[in-house]
Amino acid sequence: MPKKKNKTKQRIIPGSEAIREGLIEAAKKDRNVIFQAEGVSDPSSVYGTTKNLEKIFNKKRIIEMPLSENAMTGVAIGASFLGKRPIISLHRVEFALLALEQIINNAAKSHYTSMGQHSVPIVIRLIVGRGWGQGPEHSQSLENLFSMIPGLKVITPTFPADAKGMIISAIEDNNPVVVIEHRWCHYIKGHVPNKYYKSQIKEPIKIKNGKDVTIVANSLNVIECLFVAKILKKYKINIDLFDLRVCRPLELGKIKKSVKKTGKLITVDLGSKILGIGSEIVSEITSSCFNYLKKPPIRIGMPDYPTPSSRGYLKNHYPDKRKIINELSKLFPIIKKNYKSIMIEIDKESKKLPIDVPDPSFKGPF
Amino acid sequence: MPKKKNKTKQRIIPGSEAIREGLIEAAKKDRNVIFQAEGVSDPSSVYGTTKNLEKIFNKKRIIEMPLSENAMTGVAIGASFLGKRPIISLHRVEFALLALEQIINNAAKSHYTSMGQHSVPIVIRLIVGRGWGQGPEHSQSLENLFSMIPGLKVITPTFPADAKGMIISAIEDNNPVVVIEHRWCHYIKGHVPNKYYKSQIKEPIKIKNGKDVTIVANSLNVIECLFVAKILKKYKINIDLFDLRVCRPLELGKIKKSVKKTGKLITVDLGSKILGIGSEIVSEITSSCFNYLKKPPIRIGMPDYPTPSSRGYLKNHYPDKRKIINELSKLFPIIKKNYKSIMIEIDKESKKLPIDVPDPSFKGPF
Amino acid sequence: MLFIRLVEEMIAEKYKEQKMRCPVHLSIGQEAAAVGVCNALSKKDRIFSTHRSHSHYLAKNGDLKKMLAEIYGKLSGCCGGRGGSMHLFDKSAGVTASVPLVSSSIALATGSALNSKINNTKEVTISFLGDGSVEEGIFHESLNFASINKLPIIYVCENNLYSVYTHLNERQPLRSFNKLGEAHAVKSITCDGNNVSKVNEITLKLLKECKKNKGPFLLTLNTYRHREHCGPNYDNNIGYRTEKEFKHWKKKDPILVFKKELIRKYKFNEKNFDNLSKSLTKKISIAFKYAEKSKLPNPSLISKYVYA
Amino acid sequence: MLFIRLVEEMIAEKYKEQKMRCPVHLSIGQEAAAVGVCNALSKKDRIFSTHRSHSHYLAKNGDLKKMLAEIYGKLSGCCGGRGGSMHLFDKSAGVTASVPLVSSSIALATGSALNSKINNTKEVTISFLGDGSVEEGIFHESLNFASINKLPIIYVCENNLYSVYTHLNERQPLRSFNKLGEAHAVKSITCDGNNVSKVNEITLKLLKECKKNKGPFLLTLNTYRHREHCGPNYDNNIGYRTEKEFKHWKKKDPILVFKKELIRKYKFNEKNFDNLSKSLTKKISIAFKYAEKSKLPNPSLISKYVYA
Ligand SMILES: Cc1ncc(C[n+]2csc(CCOP(=O)(O)OP(=O)(O)O)c2C)c(N)n1
Ligand SMILES: Cc1ncc(C[n+]2csc(CCOP(=O)(O)OP(=O)(O)O)c2C)c(N)n1
Ligand SMILES: [Mg+2]
Ligand SMILES: [Mg+2]
Repeated sequence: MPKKKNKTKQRIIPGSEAIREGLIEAAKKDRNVIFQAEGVSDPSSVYGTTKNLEKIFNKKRIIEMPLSENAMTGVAIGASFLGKRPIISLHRVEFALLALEQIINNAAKSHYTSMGQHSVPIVIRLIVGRGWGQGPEHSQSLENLFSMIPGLKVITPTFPADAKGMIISAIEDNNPVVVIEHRWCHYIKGHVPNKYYKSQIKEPIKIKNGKDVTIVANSLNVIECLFVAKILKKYKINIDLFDLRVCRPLELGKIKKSVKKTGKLITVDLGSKILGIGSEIVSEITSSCFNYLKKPPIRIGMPDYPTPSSRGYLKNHYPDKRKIINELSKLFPIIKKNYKSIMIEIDKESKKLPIDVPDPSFKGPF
Repeated sequence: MPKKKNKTKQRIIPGSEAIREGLIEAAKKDRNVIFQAEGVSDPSSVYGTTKNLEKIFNKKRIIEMPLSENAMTGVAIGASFLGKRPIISLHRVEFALLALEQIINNAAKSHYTSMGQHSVPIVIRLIVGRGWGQGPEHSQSLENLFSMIPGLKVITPTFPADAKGMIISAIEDNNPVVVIEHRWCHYIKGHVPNKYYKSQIKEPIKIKNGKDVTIVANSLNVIECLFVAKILKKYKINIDLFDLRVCRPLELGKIKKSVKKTGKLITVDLGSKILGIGSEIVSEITSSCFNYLKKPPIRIGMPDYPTPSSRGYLKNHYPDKRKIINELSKLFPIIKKNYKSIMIEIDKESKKLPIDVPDPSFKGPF
Repeated sequence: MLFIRLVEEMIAEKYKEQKMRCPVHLSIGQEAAAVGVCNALSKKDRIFSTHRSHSHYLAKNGDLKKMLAEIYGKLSGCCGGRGGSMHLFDKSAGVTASVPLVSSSIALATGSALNSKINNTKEVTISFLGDGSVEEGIFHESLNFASINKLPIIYVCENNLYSVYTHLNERQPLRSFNKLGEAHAVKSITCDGNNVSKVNEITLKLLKECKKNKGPFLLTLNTYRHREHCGPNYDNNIGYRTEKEFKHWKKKDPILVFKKELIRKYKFNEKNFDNLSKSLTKKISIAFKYAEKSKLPNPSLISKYVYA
Repeated sequence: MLFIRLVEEMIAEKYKEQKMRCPVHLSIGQEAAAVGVCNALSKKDRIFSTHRSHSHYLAKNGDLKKMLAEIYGKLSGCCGGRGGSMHLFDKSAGVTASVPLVSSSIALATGSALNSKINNTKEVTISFLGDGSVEEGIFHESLNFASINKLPIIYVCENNLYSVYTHLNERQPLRSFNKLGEAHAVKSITCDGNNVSKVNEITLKLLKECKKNKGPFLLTLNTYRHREHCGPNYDNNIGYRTEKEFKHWKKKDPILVFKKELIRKYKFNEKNFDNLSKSLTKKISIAFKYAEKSKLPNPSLISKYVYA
């Protein structure tokens, strides 16, 4: 992420536009970039992220995908063998379940099996559908599933500027990159530089400096953690907070350093706690920082059941401020002592929006 | 597993026959059991495990599957909504990658989403193709992928008698059960009772009692661990050895108890170390047994790259006796001291068979 | 048919209250398909549906209260609020399952027909699908399997020309949908999907054939959705389809067509129609009230029923 | 063609030495398909193959030494021993990829043709597949996409009547394979796959059409495999096919058919044939020696090339 240079010129745009800019910049720079999506140029254009591409680029590069996720992923891989850089955008993570044979066998392994003679520079954008009653089959994130597979890269952008840079890096990368985009992050607004730039897709970024506890979160959960950090600062608890960003390859150097300092670790997973990225982080950190750990590491993540449609069920469902505070209270007596007032503050914040919408502007229907 | 009663009458049969017996017994007991496979009654009949079923049962119950893994899984789920108990057998784990949308959405979630009004009593047998140059796309086990999904059960039988009982339990179970069968375990011989019986599919089984270190392994790795246990006994190291058997739901009560006794834990995964079942076990144990752990838990598993075809590459590839000893040597100085002689003993054992065959009788071609 | 129309129009009207908080895919304009087919069925016959499931569910006599409660996210809904509008089912009415992923229920329906075949029972399964569904490989895999095994199933494809905002011509080449069935030796028929009597007549014929072990069939019904892909509104303004096309199909509104037929054949008149509408609306309002008044599920229930 | 036959016969012979330690799927009996098609291609045209890839690879002038070394698991193999017999490829010869999962390479091939379409270059892609492959949904998904986009690709289906030990009739209904293409408005032709000249002639015609933007095509070639599904032996004894059927096809052995044609048309005689065999065998033996002498990969190389 480039440093902000000129405060007066800051353009504030939402994540979805930042991603669209990244796609456009990368496609302008490299004519091998092509786009595939269901409804790629339709009035909705994948939540606006592929809007009007056909006005900027040769139509041949904008490919309307029939409802054939499996074949279309194979098509992208085949085209990438010959130098194309296809970007597939799917409206829901779950649609990629139809394409896993292509992703796990052909995309992830061709470079390996061919001794580097093939490479598969494709980007697969998968959007997490949380909210508005999407229900059990339209709201999974499954980043842990993709992160199991050597040969893939898996990234989970959070902030707009970083998202744009990460998308550009993903497109430039010669490996298959799975991008798990949370659609609620599409609404996050921030300054986004108006040019071609890359953000590394190698490792986490520290976004708060603290000495008391290490927290590793990604995507939407980072926002929850930032809020928690703000509250806890008042109680002199300083969080060393990391935006994980890259789930595979999992580069934990910075986290290890942090845990050696804080002695305490909490992971906050977008997807399931069981066999989640947090399980891998905790295992790895336990192994390399065992003697520095003052307390057992704590994992927060999606519980061990699907996400129902009705908002009635969801009160304690997602990893959120409240859950993070609850876990932290096991580590810091001062939180226990001030639990009530902290919770009141959190309640105030939480009530600003219903649990099933990302933004006040959101009115459904999907 | 029922106790052995009558030593003189012990029938010694290989795992593949034990599984076939389990299938037959269950199908005899419940006429809703039906069989689906590619080549279900062909001369090879899924490595002999579905051999001659059509001679025992009404032909309508033996369903030849076209090469349509995705639809056929859906067909099984649909039939199970109406009371059938379909058993799908796939020759390789990887073929199920085509069916994951059906497995993850319809099989795993229908009971949940319907408030228990639907249930999906299907069994999906997936065979790990290790050996004889199968290569990167025919030898994965992927038990961690399936174990991520709430609503599924995932089992990995090791020994013949247990395998038969587990298969029967899986068929009687009202949930979708994925059975990861290692084809090398098909060659393991043992006494198998000649009747209908069930082995629980709820938790691990302790197969060696020891006080020095807890080791949790499954499937073929249990055999490797047994050998290690035998050697180390000579050095007065006694392993508390568990056959994990059930990867989901992961019931760790016994393991926790064991770690509280030994203070040391090693997991040996059939599939990848990264995001493997071992990661979940280690995270969970660290969290609940932190103060009992004398050393950081150790994970052994498949490394972070695919399995190439040529045996030339494979010398240090699989989790095996040697790797287990190496890790144990970090915990026990006496192993370091006697490292050479232990390795000689292991070398002797390892040289009995080439690395790419499960049994002396195996001559290829697949 | 009018009943379904009125239910969905009330959903559309009340959707803006933001109390139905899940996606809704209305079938307004396509009701003749659901009704023509389901009216031919007996209670024992089973149907499987998609994301656009309201009309199928209701035509097969699924419980209206449970449907609305489900859309309202209430515990009294058919899934206890867990599935929302894309998961409607009512086992006792033979609405076995609706599934949100496109084409995913086609294989389930095929499994239901396999069950009948094995049991040697005479009920028939209907697999409802859209013109987009035939692009998914599982559609072909299912037809091939049904064909070899002569399963008692009718695949009913409602061709409404669009998948979301994309016209058929951008997704599939020009050819009759019948060719899709014929690829698998599945007898295939295409007909006007807005004429409920015709649809009914053909379905009755195919059902008979199925019962004589002459299934499976592919029945394509040409039709059109009046409202947006998902949600309560009209969307002719957003540019993916023309006002002209819309008007063309609006004239062929299945309710209109059927009304005319009733008037012509049975001395039915506007007044009968109004009376019918009123009495149906009354019944429907009661169901809405039921749904609105029902309780949201308690968060503590969320962990139930993961395993059987 | 004879060259391919001799290579595979030598593989069969030497397989029992247990030095080729990976599955091998021989094309003995099916060579006319590979040769008839690939002889019509130029170097720039690309082919994609399956588990049964030897004949395609060789017919497109893939490097024999690298192929054998791969089967022997040697570092000098086309995949450095990583893929084995089901992953053969030789980029410089236009053998882009072979893939072990049934039908998985059909979509890759379609992507290759998309590439040509976007670049507006004139090369054509061939997607080799078996009669079993058409049962996988991805086959249909690929044809539909190729059809809408008029891609320069020929799907070549070698119908050898079996998938492993299961006859076509147990897996698919009776209908012409052409119907499979026609479902997607893909022009489709079926012909004798054991007559290399005919296959070649038709392929040339289709190539021309593809270059005029009139692709894609589905070309079904009826043929038969002489040996077992996987491995070096004959398997008529195990009971899934009859000796009679085998003999029927043995008479139509493509090598025999072509030899007769050569004799009839070009004064070719047995002696020419023997001389040719001998010189080819010599060349082949050298390649085998190369493969046998090549080194196994060093275990330390295993972690290379995971990421580009
Ligand atoms: C596998 C999958 N891909 C994409 C989607 C997104 N989606 C939901 S409905 C729909 C349109 C399907 O079109 P069609 O089958 O014609 O049904 P219609 O909406 O016209 O009734 C799409 C693409 C999905 N639900 N599942
Ligand atoms: C997806 C998948 N399912 C099953 C298999 C196992 N398999 C390997 S080859 C083969 C037969 C394929 O038949 P066909 O396409 O006719 O090719 P042939 O072997 O006759 O050349 C099968 C079923 C596989 N490799 N991939
Ligand atoms: Mg449609
Ligand atoms: Mg075949």
